[in-house]
Amino acid sequence: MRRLLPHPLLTPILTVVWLLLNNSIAPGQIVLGLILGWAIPLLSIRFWPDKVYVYKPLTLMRYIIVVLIDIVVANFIVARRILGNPDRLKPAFAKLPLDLTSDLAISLLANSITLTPGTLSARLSSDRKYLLIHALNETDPDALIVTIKQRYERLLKEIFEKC
Amino acid sequence: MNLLLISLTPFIGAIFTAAISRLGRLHSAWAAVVVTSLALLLLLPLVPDVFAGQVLIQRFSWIPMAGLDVAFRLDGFALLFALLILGIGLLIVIYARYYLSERDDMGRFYAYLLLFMGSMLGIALSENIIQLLIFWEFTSLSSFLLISYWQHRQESRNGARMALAVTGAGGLALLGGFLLLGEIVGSYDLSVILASGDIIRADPLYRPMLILVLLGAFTKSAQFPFHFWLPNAMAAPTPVSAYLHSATMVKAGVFLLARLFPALSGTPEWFWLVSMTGLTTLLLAAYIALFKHDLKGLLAYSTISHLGLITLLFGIGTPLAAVAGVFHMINHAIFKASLFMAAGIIDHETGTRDMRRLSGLWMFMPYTASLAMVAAASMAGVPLFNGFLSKEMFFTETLLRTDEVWGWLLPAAATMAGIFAVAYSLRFVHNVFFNGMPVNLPKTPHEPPRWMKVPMEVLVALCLLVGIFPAITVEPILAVAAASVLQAPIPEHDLAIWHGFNPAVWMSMIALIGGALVYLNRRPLFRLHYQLISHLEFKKVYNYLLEQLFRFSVQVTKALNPNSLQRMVFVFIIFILVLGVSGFSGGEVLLTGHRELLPVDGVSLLVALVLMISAVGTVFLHKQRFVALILLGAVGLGISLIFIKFSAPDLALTQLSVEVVTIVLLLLALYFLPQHSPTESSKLRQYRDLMVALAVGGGVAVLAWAVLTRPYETIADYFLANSVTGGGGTNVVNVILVDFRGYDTLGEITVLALAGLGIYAMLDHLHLTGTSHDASGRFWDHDMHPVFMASFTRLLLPLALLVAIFILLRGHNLPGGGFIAGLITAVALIMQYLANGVTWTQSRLPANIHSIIGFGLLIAVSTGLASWLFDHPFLTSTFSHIHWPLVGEFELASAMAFDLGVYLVVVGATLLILINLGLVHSMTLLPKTKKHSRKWKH
Amino acid sequence: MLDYLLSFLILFGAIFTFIGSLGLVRLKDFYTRLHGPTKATTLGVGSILIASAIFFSTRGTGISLHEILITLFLLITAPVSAHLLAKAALHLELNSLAKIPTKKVQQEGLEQANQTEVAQQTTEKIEPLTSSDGSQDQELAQKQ
Amino acid sequence: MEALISIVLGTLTACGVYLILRFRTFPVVLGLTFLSYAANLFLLVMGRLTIGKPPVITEGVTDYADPLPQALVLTAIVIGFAMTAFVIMLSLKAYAALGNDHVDGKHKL
Amino acid sequence: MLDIVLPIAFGLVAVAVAMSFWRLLRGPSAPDRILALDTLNINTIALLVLLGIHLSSALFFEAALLIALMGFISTVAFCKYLLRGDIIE
Amino acid sequence: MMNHIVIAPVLLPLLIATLLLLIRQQNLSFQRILSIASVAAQVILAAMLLRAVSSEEILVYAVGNWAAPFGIILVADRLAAYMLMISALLAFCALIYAVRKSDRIGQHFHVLFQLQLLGLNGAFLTGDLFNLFVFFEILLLASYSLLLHGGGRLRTKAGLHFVVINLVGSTLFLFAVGILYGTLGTLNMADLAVKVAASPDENVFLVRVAGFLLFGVFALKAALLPIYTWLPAAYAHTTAAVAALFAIMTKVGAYCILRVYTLIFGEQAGPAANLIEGWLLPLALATLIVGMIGVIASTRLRQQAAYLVVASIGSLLIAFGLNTNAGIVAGLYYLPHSTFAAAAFFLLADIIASRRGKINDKFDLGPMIAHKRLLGVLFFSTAILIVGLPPLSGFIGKFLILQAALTHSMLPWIMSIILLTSLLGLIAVARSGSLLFYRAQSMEAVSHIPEASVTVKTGSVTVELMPVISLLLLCIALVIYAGPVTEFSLTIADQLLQPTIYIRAVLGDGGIT
Ligand code: NA
Ligand code: NA
Repeated sequence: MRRLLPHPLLTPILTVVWLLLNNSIAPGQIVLGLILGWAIPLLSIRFWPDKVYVYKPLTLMRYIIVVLIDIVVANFIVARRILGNPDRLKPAFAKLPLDLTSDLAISLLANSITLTPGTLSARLSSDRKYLLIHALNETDPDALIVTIKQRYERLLKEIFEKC
Repeated sequence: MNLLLISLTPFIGAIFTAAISRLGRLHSAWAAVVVTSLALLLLLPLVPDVFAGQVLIQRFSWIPMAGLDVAFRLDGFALLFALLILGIGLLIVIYARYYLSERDDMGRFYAYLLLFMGSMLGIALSENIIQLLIFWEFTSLSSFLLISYWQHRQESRNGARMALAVTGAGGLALLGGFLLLGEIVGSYDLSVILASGDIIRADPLYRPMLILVLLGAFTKSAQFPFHFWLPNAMAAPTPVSAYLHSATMVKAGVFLLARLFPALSGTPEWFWLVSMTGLTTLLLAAYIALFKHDLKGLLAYSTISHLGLITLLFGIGTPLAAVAGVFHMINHAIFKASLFMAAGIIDHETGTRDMRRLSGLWMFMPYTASLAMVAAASMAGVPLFNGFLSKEMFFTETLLRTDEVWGWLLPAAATMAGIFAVAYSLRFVHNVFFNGMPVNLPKTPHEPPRWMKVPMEVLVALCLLVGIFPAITVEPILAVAAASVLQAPIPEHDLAIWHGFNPAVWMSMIALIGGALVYLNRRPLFRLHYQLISHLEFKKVYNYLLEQLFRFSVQVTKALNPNSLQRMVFVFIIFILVLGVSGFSGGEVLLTGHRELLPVDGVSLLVALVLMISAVGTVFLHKQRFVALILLGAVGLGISLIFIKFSAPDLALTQLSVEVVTIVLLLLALYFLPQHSPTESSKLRQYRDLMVALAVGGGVAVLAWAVLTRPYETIADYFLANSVTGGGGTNVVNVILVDFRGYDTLGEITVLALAGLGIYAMLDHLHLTGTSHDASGRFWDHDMHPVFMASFTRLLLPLALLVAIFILLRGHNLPGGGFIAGLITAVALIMQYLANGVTWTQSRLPANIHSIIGFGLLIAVSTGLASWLFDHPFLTSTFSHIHWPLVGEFELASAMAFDLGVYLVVVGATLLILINLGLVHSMTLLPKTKKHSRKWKH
Repeated sequence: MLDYLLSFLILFGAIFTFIGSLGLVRLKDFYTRLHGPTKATTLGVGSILIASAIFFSTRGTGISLHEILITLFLLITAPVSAHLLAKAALHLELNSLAKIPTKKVQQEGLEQANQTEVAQQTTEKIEPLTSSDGSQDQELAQKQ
Repeated sequence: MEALISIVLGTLTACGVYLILRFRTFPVVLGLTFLSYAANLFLLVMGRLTIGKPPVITEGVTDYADPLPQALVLTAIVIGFAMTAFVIMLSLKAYAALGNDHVDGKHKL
Repeated sequence: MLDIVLPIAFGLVAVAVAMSFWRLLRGPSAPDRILALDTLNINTIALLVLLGIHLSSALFFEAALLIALMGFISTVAFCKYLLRGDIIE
Repeated sequence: MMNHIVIAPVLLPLLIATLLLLIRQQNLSFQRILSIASVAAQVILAAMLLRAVSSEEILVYAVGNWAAPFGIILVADRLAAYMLMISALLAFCALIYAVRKSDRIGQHFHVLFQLQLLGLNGAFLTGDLFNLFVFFEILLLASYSLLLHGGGRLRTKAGLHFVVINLVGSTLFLFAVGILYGTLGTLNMADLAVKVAASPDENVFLVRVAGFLLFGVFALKAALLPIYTWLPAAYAHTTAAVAALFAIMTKVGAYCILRVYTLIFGEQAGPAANLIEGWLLPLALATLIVGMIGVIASTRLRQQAAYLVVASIGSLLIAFGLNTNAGIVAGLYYLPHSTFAAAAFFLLADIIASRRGKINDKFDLGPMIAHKRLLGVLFFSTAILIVGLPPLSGFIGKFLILQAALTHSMLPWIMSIILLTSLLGLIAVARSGSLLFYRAQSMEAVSHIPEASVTVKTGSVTVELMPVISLLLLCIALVIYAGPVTEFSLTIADQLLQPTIYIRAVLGDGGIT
């Protein structure tokens, strides 16, 4: 099975992307999309060393929506900061101890942090236990850490890691 | 009649002789005898015809349009010369067999000698003057080989090269002269030329032609001031000197004067140039000959002097003088050859040629001495010997112009030369054979072997026979020879020993007595000579000039080609500028055309400014290489935007992809290269470069403006009209690429493939060691492959591949195509390299990238070749719309297969380049290959 | 109505694109500047892309959703770029308004690996920045 | 617009020319890249400036940009890329072989 | 409405381009310039999409997509160079 | 019936190169056989083409079945066929030599070699100016790689210079093509010829500028003064087989000059007629002079050979620069001669150098060369050949050039320069020959020179010499068949000087206005 369909999740994603690319849901394109969605993972199987498991797909959806909303909010906050007096900014670094272990989960967390309000994941410690975060305007880094762990990390752990 | 065969015999014989020498060294001597005799035998049957007054001509067509035929001619003069060449040649061949020592390579010697003989024969027998010139130059070459026969001796090598240079130069001048002569006459045939004397003399080209021809003749015949090579050629083995430097080769010059006498003579130019050169040479050489201590040196200068005499005779230009000239050629050949043989015997038997050491040889070799004395007497012009006869004719001819103001000069000079001739002949005889005992000779001399003397005996006998019985011995051949030289009946003349007491006899007597007196008083003369004149050596001048030539050449070459790229580029750019500017001349220059212009919008202005400022910024910051690269990225982006703005989406896509790969490659290179450029150019230099750059940039701007502002007609409408119907695609650019001009594209992917393969080949075995820290000394970050990057780029790979396929498939109808798709694929893989490194990525790619390129090319070519099956030209495309249930209608075009080939080559080539660069560094991870460590100090 | 929606989206996007770049000009250190573009431009360009999708989908030639791909793509890549830039900046020890916590990390006596990393960095920092001196470079290279 | 493009072309060329006259391989490579940009752009605009009319045959549209220069430039870009890649690698090879990155292998400083 | 908004949008994005470019020139650090170039890329995408709407042409989509892809890769490559020197080790 | 033979010289090397690429893992001897067979087949193809064009007028092949001026047209006229033959023969000899050793010292030699031929053949056959650019790039990139084949310090440096200057040249080519297209709206050379002749006054200067810029490109390829300086180092430092093959490279530039400035900017080009008259001849004369001065100044045999190539380009372009029937004939005779002679000289230099230990081809006192006699004879013959002494083809070529110049107004200059440089060449070559062969010492005598005391090659020389002898035989054939060769050259010249024949063949009667 794995040899024939190495990434069951990737095939539909690629098919959808194909249809998006072509701006078409013609039957021909769907067939072609499915073929490509099947063939490309097969061809690039060697570039995927480990399999990705999604334990809770619904939580993933929730997570995505949360992040998207945060992005919009973040933009307004950042915009205000930029338009405001730059001298009043109080940027800070904060260290986030990680509970996540999988590469993908950590990467997604880092991504989300960067995409959302005034924060930026700057460095991952080489043992992958700490994430250094830069905040645009943060007086209380500890509170920030707590928020992130609550809002994102918990969800990601549920989605990607068997508890 | 086969003159070709006669001429070729020695050449074929030379090869035969060289080959046979493997069987034994003496075999080649006999072979040479056989060859020479064979040529003589072939010639003899023709003699009666010639004596009957016929001119035999044999002609083969060669290069008709250039007027070059292989054409041979046998008339009296040619016959005389041929007989001399072969006759004396035969004697020399025999003589040399005994002269050469055990160590000498006889095969080589005889091969060269026969080569020379053939060349000389060719000169004598040529009807076509260009053919004559070919043989002429060949005599120079074969004489080079003969003079340098003893290669280990420096004087041989130098003498040979000098002879080659001087006679070669003459040959080249002669080529020029003959070309002009041919141009004047309209033919290179001697027969025509000899009949066109009046036309030639009247032509405006006569003067340059004459000078060039005479240069040829004078250099070959060692006339002043080109005489100096001949004494230096004496480094050759003596048989060679006897043959080349007395009897034959040096005669080629005077032969030419005689041959062209009817065509060229009879003008003041001829008279003054030829006679004055001859006179100077005659006198000067006779004088120098007296003071030479080297036996062969004396003979060499004597030869020069006698050649001057012959030249003078032809310069005087009367028919009788010409007859005398021909006669003296014969006589000189005979006595001088025998004298050289004598010198050779002496050298051979005593081991030296220095007359200060040679004395009293009469006691050791009386027989040889007697022979030599006869020949010397002939040289001195003593009555009863052949030399006397022609010399007396000469004296007679010098007296023709005594009624003119300077008319007495000629006989006086002739007599003076005669005095010196007698003196040096006396010296030769007295100094060598008498005058006390020899000094410190390397060998004890004795008579030479029998057959070494025979050739000399024959020649000396001829001296006497001709001298005493001229009418029956030499008159017949002289008559036909002179007649063909003059191209007219020969004038009344009488070859007798005694003509009564005429002025010539008095001149001879003065010469004989004067010569004896000079010789007797030689000591003060020698002293005077060595104090005043001896340092005036032409050889030194020649060597000095040669040295200056080499020095000058080295300087010029160094100055012109200093191995500097900037110089090269600078010169090229200036050249282009000059060319470009000169294009503006010669016609109306209308810089601004009549086309309606487009307005500038703000965004375009902004993009243009960004682009230009980035470009200028790159130049300003080029020493900070990394920053320059970032700015280059902005330039690339700007270019892409311009492409988009001006309706070229395909180009924008290509540019964007190419830009990234280029930047990746530059970054890779920058890692190994220094991070900064040092300041090396002076302010002045920078200013100069700036000016040049502005000039070129301005030129480009002006040209662009001129073109952009004028309307034009183009073939483009055809492509727009036929793209869909003929090429089956709506993206005209792509249809042009894969169909209308698919052949270009085939070439283009070949270029890309070549780049991949070339880089692969170039980087083979190249090892570069990277740095452990950056330019400011900071160690590199430890995190080789940041996790986020790795995980996301992995996700991006299938997406990018999908996009690539999308671009590939739609290319025919919408912007895209094989190139862009290939580059996107390559970039997607580069992303993997960036995120995961070479080793990781490499192990996941197909092992043989070369085959990907190969397959790509194969697919592209096969697509093109498939059209042959339908009897269409290469790359003829076809397409059709296929209806497939469920999927619907879609198009299949052969061009798409072609595009697939393109795609594969692009992917393959790009990867091959990267992989190699990756390997260059990864090699260094292995400790054993860590040979070339990076040099730090710059 | 559609016209208003489009106009709003376009204007909104343009303003955010503008603000993102404004951050580049106004903010005082690299780390704060990094916040502007990565966020503002994603939303800015995102809005414009959505506007484009709506614009082309409502022109009767079929739906046009491929703009979503670009948005998606930017959402994936922008944080990676930002992360790498921040990492590079930290590596180069660019001046920061906020305290760079390397020393703090040291004081807290964190895990061994991290400590050595930091230690390494400080030793490097001590080395004077005289890379032109060849001998010293060679020494460094050997040490490495 | 024509004048603007002409100035852009002139600037790119001038930058390229200045850089190829430098002493080190790296700026020379940059200069060649600039020249290549200039040549490509020049070739493109020889089909005259046309805004918003890509040569993709569309129903109802009759006016297109000249497609031929575009095809030529595409070829030229790819060839230029191949050449640039080659010269970059060659500069590395020269650096390894000559011991420094001076274009003439000189050891100046 | 769109006719009024589009020029304003073009203007705003153009100023954004100018500001990003200013940072690109100004630096002062290499990451600043890389960031500026990255922003310039994203501004360009906005510009292209606006142009697409302005000209009612879908032909700019691929270019925008490619700028996103290529811009990302060049940013990554530049950063990797600063971090590691050898970008594909 | 299609005459696919016109495109065969392009497709064959490309297919063979592809095949070689695909069988890369196979053993070398198989690759060699394939490569040699390909070149042999190219000789045959060239012969067939030569035969075809001597009877028929001009063969035209429309690639992709698109008519001129829209598609790309291959044109096999007499000149093209002649050039194909010369390059195929040369390539055969060079390849045979390479097969001995130098194809092993680097990667992909045979692929690159075939692609080099592809580039050459394509350039000779194309009738499209932009396609000429493409094939220029192919042959250049192949030549870059071949030049660098094997590596080494000086070779790499020379290669860098060669590559950079040629890249500048390629850019220039694009600019020139651009101006022509922008002004005339076409790329087909026949069509360009028609349009140049008909261009309105106000456009003439643009056409002229483009024509001059193209001349700059071709002058660079041909190594004409003032941009010959890339050649000496490049040719002197590459492997012998490659240098031998490169003897044809400069001729590509000469070919293009001949083609473009007779067809597009020739007598019938109206306001741009005889565009480079007044440029070519003086530059060629100057090239001959500096080339020969370089020959004198050379300190190594291979360097001397390289400068002889420069000088020969001077002579060749003097002939073409005369811009007459006779001049072109002379040039066309001189062209194969100088190509073969230079190749033979390079190969021989390599053979001699390999027998002189570390002294190599330096003009220094060296050890006695093994097979001195045979090598000496060959050196002597090659030297005569290349310096232009009778009776070999060099002399005939020079003679024809001088003869053609007789009616030219610059005759005094031409004649004195050709004759004087011949003398310089003679002096220089005599000096080197004397030094290499005559001054050579026995091993004992040079034992004190450390460089000479290294073991030198003494093994059999016959196989190695086969290509050299073949090249010399080709030159001798040029002497013997000088009549037919010049006759054929005359028909080439006739064809070139009447561009309407070419134009009609490509564009049909419609092309003639
Ligand atoms: Na004596
Ligand atoms: Na077709």
